[in-house]
Amino acid sequence: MDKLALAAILVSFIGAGVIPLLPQKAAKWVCQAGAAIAFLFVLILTVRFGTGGTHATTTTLLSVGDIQVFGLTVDSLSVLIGFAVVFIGFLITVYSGAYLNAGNREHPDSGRRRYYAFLLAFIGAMAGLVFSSTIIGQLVFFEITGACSWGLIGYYEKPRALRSAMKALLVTHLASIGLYVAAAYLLLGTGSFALAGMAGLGDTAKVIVLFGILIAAWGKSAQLPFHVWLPDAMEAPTPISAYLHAASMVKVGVYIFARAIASSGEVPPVVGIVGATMAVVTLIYGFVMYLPQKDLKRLLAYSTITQLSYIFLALSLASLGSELAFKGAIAHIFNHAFAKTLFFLVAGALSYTCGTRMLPSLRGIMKRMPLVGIAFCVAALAITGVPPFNGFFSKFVIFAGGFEVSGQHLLILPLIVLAMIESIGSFAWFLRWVGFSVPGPSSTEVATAAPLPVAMQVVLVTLVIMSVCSSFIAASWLG
Amino acid sequence: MAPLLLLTLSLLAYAGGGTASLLLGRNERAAIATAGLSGAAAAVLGLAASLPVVIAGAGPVFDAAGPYPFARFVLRFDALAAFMVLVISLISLVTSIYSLAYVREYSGRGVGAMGFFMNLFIASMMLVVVVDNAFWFLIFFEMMTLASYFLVIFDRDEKSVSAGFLYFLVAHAGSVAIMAAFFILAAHAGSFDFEAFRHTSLSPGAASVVFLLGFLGFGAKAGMIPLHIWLPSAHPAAPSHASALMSGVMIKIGVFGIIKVGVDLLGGGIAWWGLLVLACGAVSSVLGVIYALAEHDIKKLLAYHSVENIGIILMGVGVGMVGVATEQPAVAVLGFLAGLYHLLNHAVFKGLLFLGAGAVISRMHTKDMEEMGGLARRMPWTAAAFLTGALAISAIPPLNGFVSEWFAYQALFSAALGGSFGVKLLAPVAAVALALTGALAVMCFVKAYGVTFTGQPRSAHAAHATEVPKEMLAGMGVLAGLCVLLGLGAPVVAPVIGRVAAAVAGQGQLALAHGTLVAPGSLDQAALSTPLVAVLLLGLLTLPLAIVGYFKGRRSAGRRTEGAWHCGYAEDPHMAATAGSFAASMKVNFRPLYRVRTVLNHGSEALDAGLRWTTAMATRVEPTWDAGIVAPVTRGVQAVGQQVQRIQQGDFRVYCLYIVAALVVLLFAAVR
Amino acid sequence: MHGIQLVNALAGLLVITSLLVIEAKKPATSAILYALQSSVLVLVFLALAATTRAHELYVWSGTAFVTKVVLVPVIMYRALGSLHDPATPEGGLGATRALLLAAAVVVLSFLAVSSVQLPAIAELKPALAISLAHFFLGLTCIVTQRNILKQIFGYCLMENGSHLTLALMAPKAPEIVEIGIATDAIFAVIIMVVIGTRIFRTLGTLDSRQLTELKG
Amino acid sequence: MALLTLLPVPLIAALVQLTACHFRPLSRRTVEAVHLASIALVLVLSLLTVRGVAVHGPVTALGHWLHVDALGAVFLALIGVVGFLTGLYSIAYMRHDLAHGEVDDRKLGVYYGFFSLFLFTMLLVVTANNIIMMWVAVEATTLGSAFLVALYGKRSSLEAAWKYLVICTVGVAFGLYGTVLVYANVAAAPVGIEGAAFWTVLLQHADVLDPTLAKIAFVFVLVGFGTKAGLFPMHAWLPDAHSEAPSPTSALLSAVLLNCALFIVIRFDILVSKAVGPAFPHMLLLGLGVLSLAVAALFVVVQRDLKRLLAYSSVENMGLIAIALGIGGPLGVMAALLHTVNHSLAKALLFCGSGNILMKYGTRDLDTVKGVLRVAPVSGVLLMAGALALGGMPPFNVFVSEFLTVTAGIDAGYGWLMIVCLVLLTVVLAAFVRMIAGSILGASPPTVAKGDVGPLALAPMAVLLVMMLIMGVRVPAPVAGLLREASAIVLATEGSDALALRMPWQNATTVTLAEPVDAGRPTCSPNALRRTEIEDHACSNRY
Repeated sequence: MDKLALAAILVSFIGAGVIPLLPQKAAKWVCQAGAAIAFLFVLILTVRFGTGGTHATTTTLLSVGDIQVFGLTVDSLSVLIGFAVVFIGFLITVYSGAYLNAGNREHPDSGRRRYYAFLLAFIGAMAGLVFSSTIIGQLVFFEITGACSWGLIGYYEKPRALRSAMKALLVTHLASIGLYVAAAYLLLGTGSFALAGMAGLGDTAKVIVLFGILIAAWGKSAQLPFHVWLPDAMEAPTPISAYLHAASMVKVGVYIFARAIASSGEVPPVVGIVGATMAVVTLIYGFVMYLPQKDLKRLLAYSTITQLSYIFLALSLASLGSELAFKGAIAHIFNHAFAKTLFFLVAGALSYTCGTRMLPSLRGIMKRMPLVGIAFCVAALAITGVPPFNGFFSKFVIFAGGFEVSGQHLLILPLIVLAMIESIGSFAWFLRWVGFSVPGPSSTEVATAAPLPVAMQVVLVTLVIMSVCSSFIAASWLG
Repeated sequence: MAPLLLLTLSLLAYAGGGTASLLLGRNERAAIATAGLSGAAAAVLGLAASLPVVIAGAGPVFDAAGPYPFARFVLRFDALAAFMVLVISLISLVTSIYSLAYVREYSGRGVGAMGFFMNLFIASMMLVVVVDNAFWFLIFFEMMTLASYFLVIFDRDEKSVSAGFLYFLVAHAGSVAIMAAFFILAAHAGSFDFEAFRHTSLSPGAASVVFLLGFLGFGAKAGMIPLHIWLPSAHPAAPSHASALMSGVMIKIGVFGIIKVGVDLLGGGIAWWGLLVLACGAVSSVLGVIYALAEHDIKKLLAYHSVENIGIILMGVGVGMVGVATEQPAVAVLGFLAGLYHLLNHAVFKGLLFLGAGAVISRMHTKDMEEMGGLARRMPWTAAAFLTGALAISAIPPLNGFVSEWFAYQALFSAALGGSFGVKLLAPVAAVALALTGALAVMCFVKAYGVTFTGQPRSAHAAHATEVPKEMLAGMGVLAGLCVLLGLGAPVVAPVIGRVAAAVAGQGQLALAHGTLVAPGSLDQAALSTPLVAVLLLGLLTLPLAIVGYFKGRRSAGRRTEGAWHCGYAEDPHMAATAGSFAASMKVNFRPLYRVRTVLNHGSEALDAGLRWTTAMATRVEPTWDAGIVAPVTRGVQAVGQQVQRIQQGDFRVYCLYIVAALVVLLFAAVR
Repeated sequence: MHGIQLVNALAGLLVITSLLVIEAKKPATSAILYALQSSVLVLVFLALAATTRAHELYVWSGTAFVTKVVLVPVIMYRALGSLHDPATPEGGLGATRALLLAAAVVVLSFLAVSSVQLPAIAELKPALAISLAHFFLGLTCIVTQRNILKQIFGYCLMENGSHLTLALMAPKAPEIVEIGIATDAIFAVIIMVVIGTRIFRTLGTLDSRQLTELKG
Repeated sequence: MALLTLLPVPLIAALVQLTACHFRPLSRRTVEAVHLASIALVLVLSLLTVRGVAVHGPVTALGHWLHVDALGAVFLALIGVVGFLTGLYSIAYMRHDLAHGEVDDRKLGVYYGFFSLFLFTMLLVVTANNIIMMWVAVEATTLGSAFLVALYGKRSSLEAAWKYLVICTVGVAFGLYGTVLVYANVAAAPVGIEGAAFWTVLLQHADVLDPTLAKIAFVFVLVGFGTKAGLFPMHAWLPDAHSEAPSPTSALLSAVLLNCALFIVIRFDILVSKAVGPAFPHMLLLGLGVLSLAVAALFVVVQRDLKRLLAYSSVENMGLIAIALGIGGPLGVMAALLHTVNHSLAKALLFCGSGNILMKYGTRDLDTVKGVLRVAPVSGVLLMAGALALGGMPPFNVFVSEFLTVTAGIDAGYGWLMIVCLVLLTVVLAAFVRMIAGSILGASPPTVAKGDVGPLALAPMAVLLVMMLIMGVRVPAPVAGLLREASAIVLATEGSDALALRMPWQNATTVTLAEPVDAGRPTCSPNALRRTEIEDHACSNRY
């Protein structure tokens, strides 16, 4: 099964390498084909893993001496997230094909090779990170995703976009120092880069490694104080924002932290306490930042920040001993990926058709574009955690885990309560915008909207369905 | 057939009908018919499922695995659940029939979706009451809110959207509070099954926290003062049959939840919980009716009456809880009886009133009573039905409202006889509040009925109104009939509900009926025979008529029909008391209470101001990261770099000196 | 006079001649003075060879004579003939200050050398100190003089200093090493002269302060 | 004997071309043919020599005068490969210059002549066994390359050449003092040692060195050859010379010349470590390294001249190598050597890229150069990849050695220092990213004609990029083996106690399992135990 994972990774990278050598017209198709093949591999892997008794396997691909340098882990965690990442990646390539054309009202464009090459490479890097069994593998792909993100944020080459791209790269790179340190400590402590070895570390080393990973994770997942890059990263083309800055790259942080927590056995409580506190601080900060946002994408960026905080909170709780919270965290990674991608793609559809993504000028979407209107509602409700949409299920489990842990750690209870209050607040805020934008008579921008390409419609519908179903998939998967 | 099977079929019918309606969206007639008929059929199935259980007082339990290990899908069809299903099905049956005609009003605005949301709404309400796992409970609770939210904003105008926002927000906040309560329970019980909750004993402190959270959450749903703010705007915004369901049934889920948490899950526990419920009930009832009096919008008026009636129900429930906590079985059962009976009654007559209001509005195209008048002549059946509802809600014997309020009085009095000082103090006060409420309710409905249906038409619409279609009349007729039946049939109905109440209180059955008499436990205290009252009242009505007939003189025949200024007796629209003039004196007398409402509104203004301030702060804070950290760091690095560049100032002779300097420093390091 | 004392005395003479080279007003004079100094160096070599019986040093003194006494001064003299830039200030320190500086450098060098514990050169320490001082005087010349031609002399002086050190400390080093160093030196001088000439032709100046265009 | 034929080839080529052009310039084709033959032969012969070293152990020739062990072989291979590729690139570059009248036929001959001479002097540096000859060779590299720097004869290039000459001769003169001190010290030993100037001999008698003198000698050597290696604060010549030289020469200067100087520092580090213990030389290396890294990072980030930026980046990378050496230990040495190789490849690529930019835009001012990707797509992609690689982005090679350095540093207890270094590297990355964003991306100026430079210029760059990728993904076994041998040489003298070389995670049992110290190859062969240890480290570069 590891062959399938490896194939998915390689297909993407090879495709990305080939794209610059081809004429510009071919780039789109190669990219979509590459993503489709990668998705096919991952799909087969998922099905086979799901039906094959779900044995976790780790294969070492590269080792020197007795040090494992790079390998693939196929377990329920990596397969689930890998599936989401590659699936959404494929959807994004389809969506991008329609989005990047001259008919786009906000950014008329021809879809240059650079875009598709970076996007495909990113899919590969993401899959590589998810399946990686070693911390060095994670570090490498961590950096590659950062580089791809840099290339894609600056895609439009406006000075502002380039500055934002650079900011994103540097801030995450700065945070990745933590991962460097963690990797070094892991190697020195266990003689291997294998994450599986973390459980064998001494307490001090474990705390150092975990904090290193946590800092890197904060950077990549845009948590305070490294969050500055994410709202600015919205200069990227919208499919990119959807994929990199909502569904996958920002999940790198939480994913590596989740892996670390899962591999390190007993975790000293200080990690969990610090993680949970920072998560809630970010949560509240992110919420307060909703308030002044008028740009839909910026609003979504802050929403991503807070949702990632939930995952950090959950993982911190997991490190304090709640298995429930761990499952909740993983499910939330999975669910939020679909819901937030949907929301971003709705934003993309709006800017494509209406030429703007400023909320005050988007009114009466339902009347002109029922599909987009429905998707808007579904996405908002899914993100804010209203059943039967997916966000609720994972949030519920996270909170349940919090109450479970609060017995041993008194500090956790107020944190969970704050998180719950934030959840109401963010619900209110999104509901407000839903009420403002979706029903009622159309504004001029919406009334004169261009038709939405079929490919984009298909992707939206798929994501709407996933926004309802994904929690059940995650739930049945994680057991 | 087994109740659970019927229940499942009923749910399937709702789901299937709703989905079909949604899919039929373009074909509106078919969609309306599908939604309405399937809803009616499902409601009948629901009735069939619940009636036996209600009568038997106990029902089956169903258990299946859920997607998460902790989320077992447990259905518990006990007496209380069945009673709630009964109430839901009853109103749903009526509204479904009513909708067949009424929804045509909305054609061209997505009636398919309306049918879908209606059916979804009803189905999720049913699931909320029968499900026995906290996780699923919350899901269905939220889905119920979600579906009704879309009904509230169905008009898609600014007013309904903001009403829907407020509604959903409060409900969601409530559900989060409930969630927290369940989490605390689950943390102790180790499971999310209600069954496990029931067998967990919490410390009094924790139990109180759980109860308060639940009380807040469900109280918000119930529309209890001070958590009622959403209700007067949300109910009127929805289509009338949806309002009937929301007001008639959905807010009762809140009451149901309070009973569930306070009595079922926590086992009654502590006396002050009951007193709290009682006090909130009293306040809600009085304030609700007072605010209702001041309303000119017919649906808003009805909405405030819902607040009032929830108050009355809560008084009963409060007494019941006090009874359970203080181990006074009779008081407990009586209290719950009063609460549940009123719950059923309120569902019936409030449903009726909203449907009636809907009928009027569908002809008037306004909700403002000031523009109505004289409709009784043009819409006689509607008027009759509305009148029945008005009489019932005003607790005029022998209709159902009177019976349940009578039980409420009895419950309060019997509670006042025993129990602690607090109970002794509060119960009579509550009784007084109930009395005041009753009086004001009468006044309010005199106004509502009088202004709407009697006198002269005050607008062109009113002058040209016609009767509504048969389906709507049928719906109203059923409910009007039920008002009478539940009143007259009290000797039959009360023992049935008594059994439910006993099951809730966990006590034995109370003997409630003696022939045509209804008695609160013992005949010594008080007894009521609604059939007798009816006969007496009929007699009372016939007597004056006979007298009038007998003394009918010429004077009345020779009345001049000239205008008043021409010394005639002809009516003029300006002569009739308007809605405003009716309430004017009340507004003066109860000024302080109205001011409470203004203060509450100010509260929301304060919230707005807070939001504005926070937004302003956020606007200021957001760029400070860039301006305060990122920019200084980058600029700092640049500046340091530029300073460092001075090292490379161009003169190689100086460079040579650098080398010498390095050599000297390192040599010192070497020989040190 | 004992061989070693002779060596030490001659070494002292080197300092004086090097000061003359630095402070000479005309570059051409410097070239002649440099030839003078180099011949003193050759004498030191010979004395040293005699004292330590290192036959390699005879070869050294031969090559030194050819390169330092003959070739370099000739090259310099010829080059200086074609290069004259009246605009370039003489710079320098002035005789008094140069003397003081030289004295300071010598003292410091003595201090530095005094800590060296090598039995082979125990008696040659004054010479060693002077060779070091000589090297630094060359450096001083480079640093203080503004005329780039004077800087070539500075380099040559440094070269002489390090050469002396080599002779003092490694008299038995293979001849080929010495030849390599000498070749390097002569080529360095040639290249410097060539580039200096081209600078003069291109920039029209010999002022090292004009050579500060590249910075940052 | 490849080694014996290796040295004369470039020397002869140089002499032929220089002599020829002194009298009558040869035709372009002839000089190019001679040049091509020379660099190709150098490549083949150097690789053959390296292979010989790898297979049969150290090679010694001309009596004891030439000696190549694994350490030297690493640098020899670098000279061969980078010399060949930049030589190849030179052809395209000089043709362009010729066509645009920047140079004439005579200058072309001079260029190729000095190119070969420069190669010869560098080959001499890494093959010389006599330490004074080594010094001579280093001095000769300066003399050989000064004319290359001054080639264009412009005001700025002459100025740069002059500075290069003066500063390097002054600096390297200090190196001579260090060399002589070491030599005299050993030569004066009472036991009487034959051929004390020979490296191989010195190494065996390091214990006779007087500790204080050895320290002083090392300071002189470090300052002297550090000047040539471009360590701060002796780096001042570097940006001027690198930026003014023709681009292929810049590549050669930066990618090879600095390494040659560093090679000598490493040699003396081995020697002095053996004599007085590694603490002192390592402290100096670490200090200078951090200083270089810090100052260069700041220089890089404010630099608006492409080639100066790259030059400062060389200072930074030399600093990094010095840090890794200063950290020491198997990991540190491995990291240092690997970084030497990686930096050479990356810097050669980038300097060639800067040549492409010069060909297209005629300027290296980053404020003027815009939209390379649109003007010259292939060059743009290559430059972008190279710059990202140099910034430490995986999957390219520089990341590997940087990571290894950090790991080594943390292992040695320099955790905070490593974090500072990583932050400084982030600053460098920022500079590169800004360079890409500002100059490679964006709209191109209308004045610049579209169309890439010829394939002859692009091919060497592509080869370099592929090599970087390979080195980044998986260091090929021969290279890894060579590096392992080389680091064994460095480590062999670091401490007498073999156990001290144990990795932290190796428990005592592995040590007892290891074979006893063998004496097969006295000077450079590591014992079996060490070999396994190094193998364990080498892993990390082949993730």
